[in-house]
Amino acid sequence: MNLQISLQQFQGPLDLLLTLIQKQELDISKISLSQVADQYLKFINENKHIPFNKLLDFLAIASQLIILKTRALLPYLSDDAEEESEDNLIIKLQNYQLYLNLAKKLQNRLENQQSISFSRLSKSINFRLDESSITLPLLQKTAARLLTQKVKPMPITALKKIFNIQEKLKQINDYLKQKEKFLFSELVGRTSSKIEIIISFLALLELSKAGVVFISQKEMFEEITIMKHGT
Amino acid sequence: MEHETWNKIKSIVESLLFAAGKPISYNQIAKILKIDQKEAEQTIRQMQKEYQEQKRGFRIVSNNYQAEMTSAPENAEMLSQFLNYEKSAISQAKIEALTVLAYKGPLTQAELEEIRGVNCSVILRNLKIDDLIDGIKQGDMIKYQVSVKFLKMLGIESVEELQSNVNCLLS
Amino acid sequence: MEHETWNKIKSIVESLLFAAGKPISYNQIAKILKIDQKEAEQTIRQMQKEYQEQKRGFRIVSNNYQAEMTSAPENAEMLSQFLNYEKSAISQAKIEALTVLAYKGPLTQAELEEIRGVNCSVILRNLKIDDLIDGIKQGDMIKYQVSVKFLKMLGIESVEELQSNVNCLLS
Repeated sequence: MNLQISLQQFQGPLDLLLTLIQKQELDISKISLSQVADQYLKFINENKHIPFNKLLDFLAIASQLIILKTRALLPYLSDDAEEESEDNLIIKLQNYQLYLNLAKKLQNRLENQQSISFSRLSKSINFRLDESSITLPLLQKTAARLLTQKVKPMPITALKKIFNIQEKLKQINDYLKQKEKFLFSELVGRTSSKIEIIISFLALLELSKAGVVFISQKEMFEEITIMKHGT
Repeated sequence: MEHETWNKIKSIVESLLFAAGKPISYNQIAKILKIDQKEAEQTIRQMQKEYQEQKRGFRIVSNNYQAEMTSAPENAEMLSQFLNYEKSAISQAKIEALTVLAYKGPLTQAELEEIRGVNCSVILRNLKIDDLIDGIKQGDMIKYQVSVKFLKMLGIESVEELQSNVNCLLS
Repeated sequence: MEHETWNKIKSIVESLLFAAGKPISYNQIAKILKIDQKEAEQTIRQMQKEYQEQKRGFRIVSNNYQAEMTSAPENAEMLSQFLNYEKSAISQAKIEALTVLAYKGPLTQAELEEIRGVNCSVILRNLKIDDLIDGIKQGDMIKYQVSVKFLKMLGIESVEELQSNVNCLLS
């Protein structure tokens, strides 16, 4: 499905999610969220130039969607905390939708209504500064107060390529060409990024669903073995 | 309060609001009249009611412990012509943030971000520069709420007028 | 005149006189309300009487077929207190704006607002009237800088002198 959308159209991740859900004429629910999760991730993938501060907001929701989708695929992976966070996301979206409707109403009112209260158009009051009150020490003190707040530099390095699910899928495919059987730990290698591990896992689930691989795990928390289907 | 005193206070507050031509804080009114802030607020509420009942040509818009005397919204059409008023458009993002603040405010930046799901530092700064919101210090925190200027654009006298309609809908 | 109509007319005249902030002619009022000048004058006379009787905080001063709304003279002393508050608030804001322009200037209005976090159109206008800043055209933009008069008040010769002074302080 071609989304034909760009970041500029959206106020943020909630706006994007709502739009995706509404496009499919769905209600806001866990099911609809897991249905649009792929499109959401694809959107982030395709918009390489999301400014860093916005990217963080989009990623925060993305990680929730990934977990939600994982659980939809594997319903027995149940966790109360996660379920609560899913419920929260749904409430957040419902509220957000309500605010959007209210915003539309306010916008209409501002544009069309005839009721405006006007201020008195008096000449603004002006006082000349007392010349003796302006001194160099006062200026320096004021400058120190106003001009020294430094802006913290943003850590732009970390989150650059984490989000490429397609890339992960390709990587696993390449892996499968060389080996018919390998361990999940081999796949994630030395990465310590939780999101990357989740993405790898999600990519695996996708491949499993598509019948490309077969996944097995002997016990909980044991190593996961991935096998090419048919071996 | 004695009737005589009340009339005197009302007259002074009226003069102050009239002369200011912009919002004045309850605190400032209280200081000038040597009454307490609560009394200043009550006086203003009372005057708001009176102006409405008497269908006067002016009203008082109040918010964030501030009040401004304005023209009556029902006369806007005549006044727009007289003042050559042109509506200025507000961007979608700004409207969205203003809506959340108007219905749910005052909110901290973090609370607003939780609802909107995006970082709001830039938009809050810009709304502040536009005079469309006020930042109110509460302890260490700053809470944001729509300004008197925004209410004037809607022709309403207080946020309560908006909030009473929809509060039950928002969880 | 019917009671209803009279109330409506009074409300609009009140709005007009309030919002105008300066004298308006009876003729202008008559035109806006589509009544004749005589009626406009009568309305204003009536309102003058009402304001006095009700001891309101404002009055209508009329002269040469013009009317202007003013604050009630008996509250002048209280108003002068308000103006004192205003004076210190304005001085504070002016010193802040001048400081930013002195050390960071020349700046556009938007750049100054970004640093101060508040709308600066009024203050820039007033500082220009005071001759404490200059506006320099750069392409489409106007950049503001402290004036020679301001430097003289500080007893220094150039902005560079000022800026070198404080650069070590800021970095």
